[in-house]
Amino acid sequence: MVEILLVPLITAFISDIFIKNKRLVWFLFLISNGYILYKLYSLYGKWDLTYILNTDYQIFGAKLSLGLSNNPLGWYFAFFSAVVTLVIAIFSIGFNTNSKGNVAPIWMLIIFANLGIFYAADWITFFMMWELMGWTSFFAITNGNTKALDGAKYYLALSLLGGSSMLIAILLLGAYTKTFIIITSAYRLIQLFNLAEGVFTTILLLFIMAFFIKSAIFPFYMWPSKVYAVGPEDYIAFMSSVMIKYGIYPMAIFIVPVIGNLQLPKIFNAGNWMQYFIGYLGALSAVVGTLLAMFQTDMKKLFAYSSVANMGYILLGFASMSIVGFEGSLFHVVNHIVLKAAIFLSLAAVVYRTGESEMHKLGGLVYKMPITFLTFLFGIIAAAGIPPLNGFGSKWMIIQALMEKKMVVLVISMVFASTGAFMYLFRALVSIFLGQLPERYKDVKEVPYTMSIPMIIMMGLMLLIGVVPGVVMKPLTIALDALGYKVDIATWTTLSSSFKNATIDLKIVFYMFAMGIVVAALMYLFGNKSETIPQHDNYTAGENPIEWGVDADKFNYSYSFYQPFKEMFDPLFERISIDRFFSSIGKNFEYISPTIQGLYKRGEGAVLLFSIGVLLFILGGWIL
Amino acid sequence: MNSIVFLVVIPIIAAFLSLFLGKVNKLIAYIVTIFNLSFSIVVLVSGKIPFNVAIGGWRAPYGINFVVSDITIFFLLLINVAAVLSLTTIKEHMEYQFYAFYFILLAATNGMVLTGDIFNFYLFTELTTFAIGGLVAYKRDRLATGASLKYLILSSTASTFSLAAIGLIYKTLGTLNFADIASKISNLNKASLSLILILFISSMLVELKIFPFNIWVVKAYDASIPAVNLFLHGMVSTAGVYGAIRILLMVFSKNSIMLSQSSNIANILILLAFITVIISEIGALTEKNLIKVLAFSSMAQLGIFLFGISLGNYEALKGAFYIVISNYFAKFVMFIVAKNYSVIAGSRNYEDMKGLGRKYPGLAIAFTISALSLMGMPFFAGFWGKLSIVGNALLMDKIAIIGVIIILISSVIEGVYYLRISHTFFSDGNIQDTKLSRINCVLPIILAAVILIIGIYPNSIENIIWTMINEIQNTPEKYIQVILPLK
Amino acid sequence: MEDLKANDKRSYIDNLIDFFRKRSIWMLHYCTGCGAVELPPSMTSRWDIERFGIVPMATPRQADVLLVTGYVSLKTLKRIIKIYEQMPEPKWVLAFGSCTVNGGIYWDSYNTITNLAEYIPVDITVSGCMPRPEAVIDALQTLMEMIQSGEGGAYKKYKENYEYYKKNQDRVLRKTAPILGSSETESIYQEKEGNYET
Amino acid sequence: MIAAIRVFGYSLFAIFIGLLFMGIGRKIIARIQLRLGPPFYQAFLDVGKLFARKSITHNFVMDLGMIMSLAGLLSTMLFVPVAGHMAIKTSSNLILIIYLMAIGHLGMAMAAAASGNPNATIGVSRALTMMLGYEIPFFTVMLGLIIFNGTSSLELIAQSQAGGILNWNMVKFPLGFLAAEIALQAIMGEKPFDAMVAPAEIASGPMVELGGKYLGLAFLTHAVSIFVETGIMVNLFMGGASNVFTFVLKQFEIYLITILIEAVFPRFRIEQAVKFLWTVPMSIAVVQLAIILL
Repeated sequence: MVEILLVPLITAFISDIFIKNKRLVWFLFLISNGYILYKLYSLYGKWDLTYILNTDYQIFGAKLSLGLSNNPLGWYFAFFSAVVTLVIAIFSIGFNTNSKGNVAPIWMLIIFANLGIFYAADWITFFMMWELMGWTSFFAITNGNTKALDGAKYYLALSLLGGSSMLIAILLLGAYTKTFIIITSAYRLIQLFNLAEGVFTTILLLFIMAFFIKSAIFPFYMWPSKVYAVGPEDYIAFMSSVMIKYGIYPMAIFIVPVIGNLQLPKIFNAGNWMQYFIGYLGALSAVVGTLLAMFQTDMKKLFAYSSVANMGYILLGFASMSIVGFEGSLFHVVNHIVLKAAIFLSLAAVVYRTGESEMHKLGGLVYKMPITFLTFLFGIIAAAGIPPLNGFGSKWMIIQALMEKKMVVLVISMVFASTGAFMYLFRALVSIFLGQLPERYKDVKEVPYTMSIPMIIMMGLMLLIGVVPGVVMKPLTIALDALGYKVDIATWTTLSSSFKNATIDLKIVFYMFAMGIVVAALMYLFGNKSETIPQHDNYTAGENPIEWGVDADKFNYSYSFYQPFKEMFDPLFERISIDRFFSSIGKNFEYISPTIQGLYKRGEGAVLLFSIGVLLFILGGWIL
Repeated sequence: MNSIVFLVVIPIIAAFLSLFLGKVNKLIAYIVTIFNLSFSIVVLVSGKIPFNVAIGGWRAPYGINFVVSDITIFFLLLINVAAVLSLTTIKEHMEYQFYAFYFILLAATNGMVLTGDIFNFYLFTELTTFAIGGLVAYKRDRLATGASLKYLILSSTASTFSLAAIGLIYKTLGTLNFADIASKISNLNKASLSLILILFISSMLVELKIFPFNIWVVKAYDASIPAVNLFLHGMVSTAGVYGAIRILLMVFSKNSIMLSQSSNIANILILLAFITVIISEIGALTEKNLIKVLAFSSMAQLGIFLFGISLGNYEALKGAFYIVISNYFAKFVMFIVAKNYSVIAGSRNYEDMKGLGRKYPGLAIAFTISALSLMGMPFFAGFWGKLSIVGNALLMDKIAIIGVIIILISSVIEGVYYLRISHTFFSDGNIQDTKLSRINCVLPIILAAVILIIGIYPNSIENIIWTMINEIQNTPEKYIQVILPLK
Repeated sequence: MEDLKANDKRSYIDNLIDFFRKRSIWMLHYCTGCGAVELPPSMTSRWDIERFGIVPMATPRQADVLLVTGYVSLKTLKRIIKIYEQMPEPKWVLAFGSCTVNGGIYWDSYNTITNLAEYIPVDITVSGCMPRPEAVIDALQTLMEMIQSGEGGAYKKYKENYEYYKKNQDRVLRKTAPILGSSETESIYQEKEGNYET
Repeated sequence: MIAAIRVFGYSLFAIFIGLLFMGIGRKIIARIQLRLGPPFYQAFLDVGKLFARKSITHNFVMDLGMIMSLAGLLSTMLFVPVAGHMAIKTSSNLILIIYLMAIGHLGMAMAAAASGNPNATIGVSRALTMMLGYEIPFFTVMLGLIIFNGTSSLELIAQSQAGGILNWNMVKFPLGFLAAEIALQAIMGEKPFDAMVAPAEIASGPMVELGGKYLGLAFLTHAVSIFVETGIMVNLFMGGASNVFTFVLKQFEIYLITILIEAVFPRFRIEQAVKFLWTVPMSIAVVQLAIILL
């Protein structure tokens, strides 16, 4: 089992040495990912595998031992991450042929950290991998790009803050429960609730803060938009699909069981305050993420906020604390991994060909890049949660669970977010792919095969999971079963909730949709034949725009797409800005900094300060 | 093992001789330093530790004595290794003043570590001050002279306090020997103990770079040549750390009970520690001069060290040792990298060093590894220190917990500015071809590898640290009995 | 229009389609002149042309019949031609009043055309200056009859005699090249014009 | 095979009913405006004409989008129980229906935007904004009914109202019905919520470039959507029906209310519409939900 960790580590070192040879490095990257996937596949079912490394390092009076274990939920996360990572790896080979930097070695380190997180048996190992991921992704984002620094700095600061808060939480947990093993500590933490509620709450909140930062949940939702806008696109595909889930895994394996097992009074017969705390933060991220996504002009920023909203859905599922919601959330994790990777791969393809990520400067690319368009279309259909593709099942389960628990505000915000999702997703589709093709992109071609094949694979995956959710749900139910949750083993194509008569068969949905297509196509064929006319031949009240020196792409209505709607929210967003709050903290530190430097530069002040210091020191010594 | 005195005597003789030797000085410096280093290694290997050497046959507590215990030999090694490593960065010709001061510094720092007598300790501290004053001013420009003067004023004020404290000790306890003081300290009333401690500590904090006694640091680092930076970091700071451990934890601790329970001095120290940390990290945040950044950061690291030893917990103390070791190696790497890069870029501003990481990746990677170690990132030496200190501070009272939070926040700031620098190294830029000395390129990589090894495999150093802590824990048996065997 | 009469046998399907076309005339009233004022009364409750399935439409893509409601200046003509070309087949043109036949009171204006039929094929011309709603309805009903009998095929004429129309159009439209806009627009317009045939 | 025939039959039936309603609706509006109005079968004539017409497409996405739009609504329609009958017996989950309906909107929007006309895109932008406006109150009302009945199956909700008019949710939850009616006005895109079409302003919005069979397909889509939306309302509030005829009659009642409102109102601006939907029907729906919950 250790080899799945060793392989990426060794690959990272080897590719560091051969960094100049791009083809070799990316090939190694692909091989290594393939091996990891194969190895993970063979690990399925062997849930009692463990690996323990004893050290002499002493903490809290006991020798520290670091451990890895093949736990079913970790496997579930790791496996599906590995599948998508492999596809992205294939894409990267084509994508990176002309790029300047080379993220492969550092990316491999991140994959090492990734697997380490999912396989960690104890919190120290978990923390080590967690922090490793933090700084490695800083380097992967910046990748020598000076413009990327601001966003990456913001991410790094938040990431380190999260790491620090987690360190405190882990050490408090270790001090109070006398164990670092994740599973054991969860049980002991529940017992701690009755003994020391304050400590319990502190530990939980600190953990939650760390996880929320990594998964960009509400108060910390700003970093994806800053980071995704500047990072290398293929790595961003990985980051937005796989990496943002790291906060969700420990939530699922630790926070949810702990909160679920507490005996807390219920509010409104629905849930206890901790459920609501998580739920409302989830709802806020879903709603705020959705609203902000609508008003972006950069497509990568738009999908960054979309990721925030999706993390919100997952949290909402957790907040329901019911098995259906839990299952739905974990299902949504995989769905989001797949669909976000697909969307970002197609965006990467667009950027690869056009070098542009501002949506209003693009348009009409569908005529030049049909496969990319189709991938993107599949991606947004899935992201909007429309049935024949994969986003629907998990959203459906989460909504069912919330309705069943009568968490009405949460479920309404979920519906708000997923309807709003439709708005921003469609806006991206229109602005990037539809409408008039700008003159400067007349020569754009479809991406090469190395890049289009991964996209086709992603489309296949989305459709497969959408129609046969069993490919994800079967391992998930087995994983949950192994963790001690009682779940019904689902069939390959049905999803069920505990409501009355609430079993949907996605196979039938697919058939019905297919028949709908057939009927509609018949109607279409029934009509008189049609004629294709040039794209710019539009009804313009008789005016001929070309005559006035107006390019066709000026016809694209894509800048401030939802302006009237945005104006409704402007007062709110102008007054309240979490981003401003966090940035101002950093700004204030930078503002004080020169003052302090001045202190160390001048001489006369120094002596004065020194004497004052001594005086205070002496006085303090006597008085304290 | 009476020959241990050579560690101090030979450099002093060399200092005298250097006035006449001119160009041979460089060679002599190497010979003497390597002698010191190998002698320390021989002592370590001989297996006779701990032992006590009475100078001139006058037995303690009446005479001056040199003590070699586990802690001593450890710090002796650190200081002498630092001396050797620092010498390797000197390429150009140095005048005799430099070498004279260097030999005195070597003698003084070795003496500080070896001595078993508080007055002797004071003398060696003064000697260090004097040597550093000279070394910082070596460049003889306005900045260097100013920095040197600033340092001298602060240190001499501090030594006044120190002298007063020694006087008080002699007045109250009638002895100057460490071991003797340690065994008699319980006779002292609380007020006198507090006064003595305050006076003594305030003098030591200058060397330890703790706010507000660290006003000299940044200017001194900025004004001096790279080798002197390394002396300041590797020899003076290490000796200061040794002094703090010896005096706070072994001499002035009642019945081997740790500091925090014995007096409220500990609370002040914790307070000062975290003020130091936050102030120096914020100061470094927008600093563009790489050397100044490193100076600020070394203040912060020593702040964390002080925080660790003031907590009064052996595991936190262990963490403090890890911090010292991590900082020791990491700063070496960083100063050498900074030196090399500033030579190539022709400026100390790190923004002018764009692209150097792509041209000389080894150095930049070593720098990054050191930075990560200082940030306390896992898989690097600093992590184990941070883990211990934070973990045990959380078990303490409120002030320690506030301290933890502040230290963690400042480690975030540290991360931001260090990784920004690393990022700048790796970004695109125009570089002229410059030849670097090979040893300066290889050395940082080796040291970074050491950091990595400690970080991945803490067993390698854990036992050594525990031996030292054991000594502190059992001061009466392990230290006092060695020196005053009759009792 | 005699020659446009259907000479081949009309199948049931064609009859049915023509019935549909007849009973669902969607018009684009291009309000060029004073005749536009007569359309609101004919659509509202007094005359209510919707009872024949006739409704106004917003764009040429949806419309079957183009109403040119009065005199046509050169500038307007250009737009009318463009809109006419954008309408999918089958399409018909109704010209209102004498202005569209002989220029009416603008007969000697330097800036208006005198006979619309020179530029686009007109199916029916409504008499009057201006025509009352009754006349409009009458014209539309005539159009319906023409559709049912397969006569209303002036749009085919436009295709067949495109050179003729084009020549006439170019003759007058030269005067309307925009002064603003880029210097190359003229040539672009010339090049792309061919694309606007539908 | 039988399933396929049933699906085809259901589709034709829905289209037929929808077109019929459209024609009757036009007649009613005409009568309200003291006009004679077109015959009740006018919509069939229009569709027939449109399909016979030569049509214009800008690119393949338009074709794809129009087919997708009709297919989406047809497949949604198959999940709405018509007097307890369905083309293929499966659970008629409300959430599924809501999400499936979106595919129709997506297809329509895609076809409109692919034409490259800014008016179309503006119309789409408004339509999607409006969608966010009406989904929230409508879903809130549905949520109340789902929680009350303990099921999200449309069929079960319809069945639970069996046995007389007093059992209808319309009577039991009048506030909810009111809110849903207002939202339905927006769902159907009728006045005062027709800012997305606005013929005089943005030249009929999404439909600006559609002509011939594309417009015909859009007509069919609209017809099916009328069928689906009124069908959902009938099942939710009027207890479904025992036979198809009653069902259609009830559907017509719902459509009649919509048409009557449509006939007399001017148009909201888009942000006014959204604000209105989020305040008036939403607060009514929330009151209803609170009553159900407490």
